[in-house]
Amino acid sequence: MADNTDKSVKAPVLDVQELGIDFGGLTAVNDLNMQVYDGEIVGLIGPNGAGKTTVFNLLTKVYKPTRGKIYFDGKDTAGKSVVDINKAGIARTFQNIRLFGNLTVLDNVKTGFHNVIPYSPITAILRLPKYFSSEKEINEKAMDLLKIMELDKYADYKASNLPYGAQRRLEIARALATNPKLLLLDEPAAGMNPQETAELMDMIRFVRDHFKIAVLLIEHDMKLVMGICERITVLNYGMMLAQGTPEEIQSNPEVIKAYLGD
Amino acid sequence: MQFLSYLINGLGLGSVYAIIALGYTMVYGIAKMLNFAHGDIIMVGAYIAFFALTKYALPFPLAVLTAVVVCTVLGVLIERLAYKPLRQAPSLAVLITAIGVSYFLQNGAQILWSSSSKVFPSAISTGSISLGSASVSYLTLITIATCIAVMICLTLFINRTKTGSAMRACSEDKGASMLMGINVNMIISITFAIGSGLAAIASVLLASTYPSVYPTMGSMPGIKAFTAAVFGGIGSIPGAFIGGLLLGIIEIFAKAYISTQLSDAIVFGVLIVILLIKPTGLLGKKINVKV
Amino acid sequence: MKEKSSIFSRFGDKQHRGRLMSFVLVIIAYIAVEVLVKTGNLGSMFSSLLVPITCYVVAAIGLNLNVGISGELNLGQAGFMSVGAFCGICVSGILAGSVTAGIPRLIIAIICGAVLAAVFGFLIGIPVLKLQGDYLAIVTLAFGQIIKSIFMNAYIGIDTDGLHFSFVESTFKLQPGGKMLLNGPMGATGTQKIANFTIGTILVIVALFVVYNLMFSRSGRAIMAARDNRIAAESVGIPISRTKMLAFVTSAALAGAAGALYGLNYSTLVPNKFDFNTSILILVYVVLGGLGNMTGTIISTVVLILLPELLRSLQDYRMLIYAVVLIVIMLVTNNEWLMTKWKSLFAGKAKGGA
Amino acid sequence: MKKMFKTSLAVAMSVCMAAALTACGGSGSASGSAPADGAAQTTESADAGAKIKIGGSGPLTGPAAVYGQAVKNAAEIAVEEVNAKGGLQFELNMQDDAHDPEKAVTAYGVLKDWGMQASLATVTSAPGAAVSPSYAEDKIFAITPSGSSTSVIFADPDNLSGAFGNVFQMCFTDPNQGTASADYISGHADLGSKVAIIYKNDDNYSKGIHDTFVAEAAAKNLAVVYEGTFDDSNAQDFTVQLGKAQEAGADILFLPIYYDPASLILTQANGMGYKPTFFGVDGMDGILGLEGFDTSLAEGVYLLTPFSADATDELTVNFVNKYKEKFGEVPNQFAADAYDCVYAIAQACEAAGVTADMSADEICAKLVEQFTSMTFSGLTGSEMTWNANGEVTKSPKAVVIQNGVYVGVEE
Repeated sequence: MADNTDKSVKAPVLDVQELGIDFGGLTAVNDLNMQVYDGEIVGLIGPNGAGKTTVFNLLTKVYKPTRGKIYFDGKDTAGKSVVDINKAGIARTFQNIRLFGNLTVLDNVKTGFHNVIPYSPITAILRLPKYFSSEKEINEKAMDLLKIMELDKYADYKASNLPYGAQRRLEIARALATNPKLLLLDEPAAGMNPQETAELMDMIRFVRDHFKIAVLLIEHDMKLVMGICERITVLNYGMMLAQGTPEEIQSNPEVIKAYLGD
Repeated sequence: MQFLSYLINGLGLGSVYAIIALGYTMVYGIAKMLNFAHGDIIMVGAYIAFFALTKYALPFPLAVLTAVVVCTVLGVLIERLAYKPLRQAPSLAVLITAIGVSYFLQNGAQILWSSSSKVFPSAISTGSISLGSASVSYLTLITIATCIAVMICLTLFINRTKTGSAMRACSEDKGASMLMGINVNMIISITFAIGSGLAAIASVLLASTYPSVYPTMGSMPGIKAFTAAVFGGIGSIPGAFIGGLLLGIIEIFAKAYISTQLSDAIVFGVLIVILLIKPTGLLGKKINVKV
Repeated sequence: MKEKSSIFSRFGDKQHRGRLMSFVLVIIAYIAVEVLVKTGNLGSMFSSLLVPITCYVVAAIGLNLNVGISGELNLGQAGFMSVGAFCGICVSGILAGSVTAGIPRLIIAIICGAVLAAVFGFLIGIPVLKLQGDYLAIVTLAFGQIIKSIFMNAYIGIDTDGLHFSFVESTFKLQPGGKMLLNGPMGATGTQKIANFTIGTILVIVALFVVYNLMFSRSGRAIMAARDNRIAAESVGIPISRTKMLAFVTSAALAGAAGALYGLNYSTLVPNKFDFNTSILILVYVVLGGLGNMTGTIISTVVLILLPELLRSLQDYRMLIYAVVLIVIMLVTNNEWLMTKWKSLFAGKAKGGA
Repeated sequence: MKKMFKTSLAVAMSVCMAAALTACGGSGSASGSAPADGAAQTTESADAGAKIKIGGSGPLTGPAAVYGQAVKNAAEIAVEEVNAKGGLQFELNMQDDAHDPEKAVTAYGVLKDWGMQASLATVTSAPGAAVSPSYAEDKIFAITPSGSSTSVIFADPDNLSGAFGNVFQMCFTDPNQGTASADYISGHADLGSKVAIIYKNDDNYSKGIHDTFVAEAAAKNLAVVYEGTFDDSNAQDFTVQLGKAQEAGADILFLPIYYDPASLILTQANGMGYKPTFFGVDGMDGILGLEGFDTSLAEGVYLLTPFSADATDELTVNFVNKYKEKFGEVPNQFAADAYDCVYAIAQACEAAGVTADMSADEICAKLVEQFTSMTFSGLTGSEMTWNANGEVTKSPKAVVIQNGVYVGVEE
């Protein structure tokens, strides 16, 4: 692993050790080891059904792992809930877009600030001064995020009315609002045209630099993966097939075999 | 031993609930709607059977047949007129419509047949047999037997016939069934027809056991049967059967051994406990959401 | 895409306009009614409906928070009303000696009713909110029935020795001059009628205030997020059960307040009043008014309460007609073809006007 | 979705408007002002000046409709008869209250808007308790045919004090029935010695009689061995209650309930082979008239009732025949009480010289004076009198059902 040498001084943000999960008798993910360091963009690729989304679900505690450990920020995440893990600093998007369809675009992003800028329901009902100051802050920050994702012109529209590409970007904006250290993107470019994909790549890089976060992404669009990922992990049948820089992966015969089949 | 007679009476009451619950659960399984008017179809069935037996002096089997035919037609008619136009509407809209239909049937019956109750003739034998010191009426035994027979027929129909498998397909995935060439509207109509036919059979049993026929007679058994269906896992046919029987037994036992005042609270309390242990009822399918 | 975006509704603006509209509506309605009353133009029938209408409106607004905003079907709202009602009646009965003025006593009773209903809501919410969909609905129905059973078996009396309480059987004997506040299935009788329309209207405004302030806040967004997409809501750190609980408890509290007002508007109240049918009735108001639409809820509640009264001339047929109207409204409003026609009619007019 | 409901409102509104318009249109009032809607029967408004307006409310729809309909039907017959005699003229307006206190208060409003001058109050007790204070406050005379609870005539029913004064009862108050029944049973040892009671515990009427029966039974050393209840949500299966009563060795079963559930109890007891002496109260009357009921099951049932449809006196025969002819059913207790109410009002009006142009207030004062001093004979008793609280004094007759008819039991 090429990068390990220069990163070894720093502890990884995410450290996955021998992770595995079985559904009934079926092993979906097995013996997965993976690290993500601060400020890195890491790709997670593999053929359909390789278990990529399952890994995301394990990382965000939607599923409880059968084996292995996940350390985030140096702490074991065992026993944490989905909500805890988000509070700890992992945010995600979904392969099948999961927006709050009946809320406005702006409100979708605002939900992300739930634990970042909290105030009590009593404050809200009585409209105490804290409500106004908090809401002002939430509003400003949410608008900033919308601007970054180029969604500000849609702010007042119902989320479900957005075009597809905009919905994917909105999911990213919402995830960013939770102030994460690690952002998990599940096929962010799915359904986008080449031009939109190119814009998305710039956005992901900008987000990484601007918010100083790590990004782990699942993507089938190899142009995007090879274009922005510093390191790539390849999964096949729930097992890690290869790990390395884009160049290494592209020339790895195992990977080529897995993608093209025998 | 009173215990035995309570048990058998509980099974008898439970059998009536079970047959009604079968109608609820079938409709829910396929049309995904809570048909609150189901109890009122039972009421209509009881009136039809009553008039067939008294006014037209039909023999008992023929009276039952008349009730079944009328209820089946009524069920399909309601489905076509009130529910079918709402196939794409939110489920709550359908629920409210069903409530409207329920009001309609109750008030229609009051206008047509007056609000005073009528006593259902005891066409089924009124005798009883004694088991030790307990005595059990033939009627109770017939009710239980009918319920088991209906349950077996229904299970065979669902599992062995082409229409039955189409029904199962519809309950799994309506969209896919349509693509497979199944006439979903037809299947839903058939479901309503069977459910309403069952309601007619239930109505005769209900009215024979508790021979009082009046416009709102269906609403309370309807709610109880709905509870029974949820008990067993709504959408599941064996679930409705078991749920119905259990509900009947619990109700009778609660009355017999705890308090007649609190029997309702106990029945619903047990329901809550069961749902907390098994959130989709006794035999309900677990809902899996793919992330 | 750019050109198309103009047809998107400015959804956010619309929500805020809706909020303003409902307050304006309530205040205009109040002024109109007061004018009619003062000029003697409002008949006894309509006068007698004023307070119950405000009660049902408040309960329906509460239920809409639960069903529309939080997305959980609740078939037991009447149960919370009854908690509030009997609590309010008892509180008013106990305070009858010490707080003689009607209005303060009414307000205390309403607050107590709301608080006790909220406590019930919390206790019931713990098991209920573990479930989902129709199973959740049936458990709320079950709790509604259980609450009814509890009140049907509760005996509370007050006399010179203080409060007496018993369950299932009335085991105590009151001193002469004592009063049964709650007499099992016979409920409360001889209640002092201290409710009035002004307090009712204020309660409606308070209910709107609470629900809207909650809706347009962090908590409200969380509640709606949990409704629209449970998984995504959790992924942004929203604790689902606590969020749903907030809506459930607030809804129960509003129903409790409404119940207290209702209970103190009649000289008698029986536990049977708050049965499954009443829960369904309130649900009908909510669904017809529009899920999440408070203005709609207010209008539909008023319309559906007045409708059977206006149909009185039809005698025995009135409930039949009511049922038909209910079905027809549901069919018409859910018919896309008719609705497009309807809308185009209005769109055309709007264009002509501009 | 949101938009859909917006429009749904518009539709709802327009429907309601239309309904309101038809209601107004029917009454022919051009103003269309609110109060006009309430007045349902304005067809006779042309000569309304000559008629005394008698209001009343009862459950005309819903589960309790049978009682309200009976009262309405019988009252109509009585009003027709009174009017046919010439002289005093009545106009009747029965409103639906669906056995709900809330609706009863609204119905009261409708009647008040209509200009009611005297009233049959309400058919059932709980709604009665809700409107009686209004009758007292507005000084409108009311006599309820069947609202038997003490809460209908007393503002403070717990202490039987604070009588409204202008609300009267044609039926017994519940305590009277309970006491009378217990007295009768304890005085007739041949009926049985161990009493079981099955009562409807969500019903004022049934619960009220039960409570006083139990109290009186204790005073008379009458052994109550079992008490079972039922309510609206389980009013069909009585096997448990009957089984328990049988187990407790009860040889007399007291049923302070209406005849509908009673018919089920008789049927189920028969099915179980349990044959105690059944003892009912006035609500049991009507059981023989139930369409399709096997009257042999009611053989030997005792009941305390002031009215029996099978009586052979001219008044009863005339009334029963007319009722059957007009409505196709045998009249029950409620009908008889309602019929008597109208006649009692007529008698009092004639005696006091009440005319249709008097205000409700005036009529009330006159009628109260009459009712507390007059005696009245009707279907449900002869020589009835009322005290200042509004309670009636009449003697319930104990009857036993033999060969499908009531037979009076002497002594």
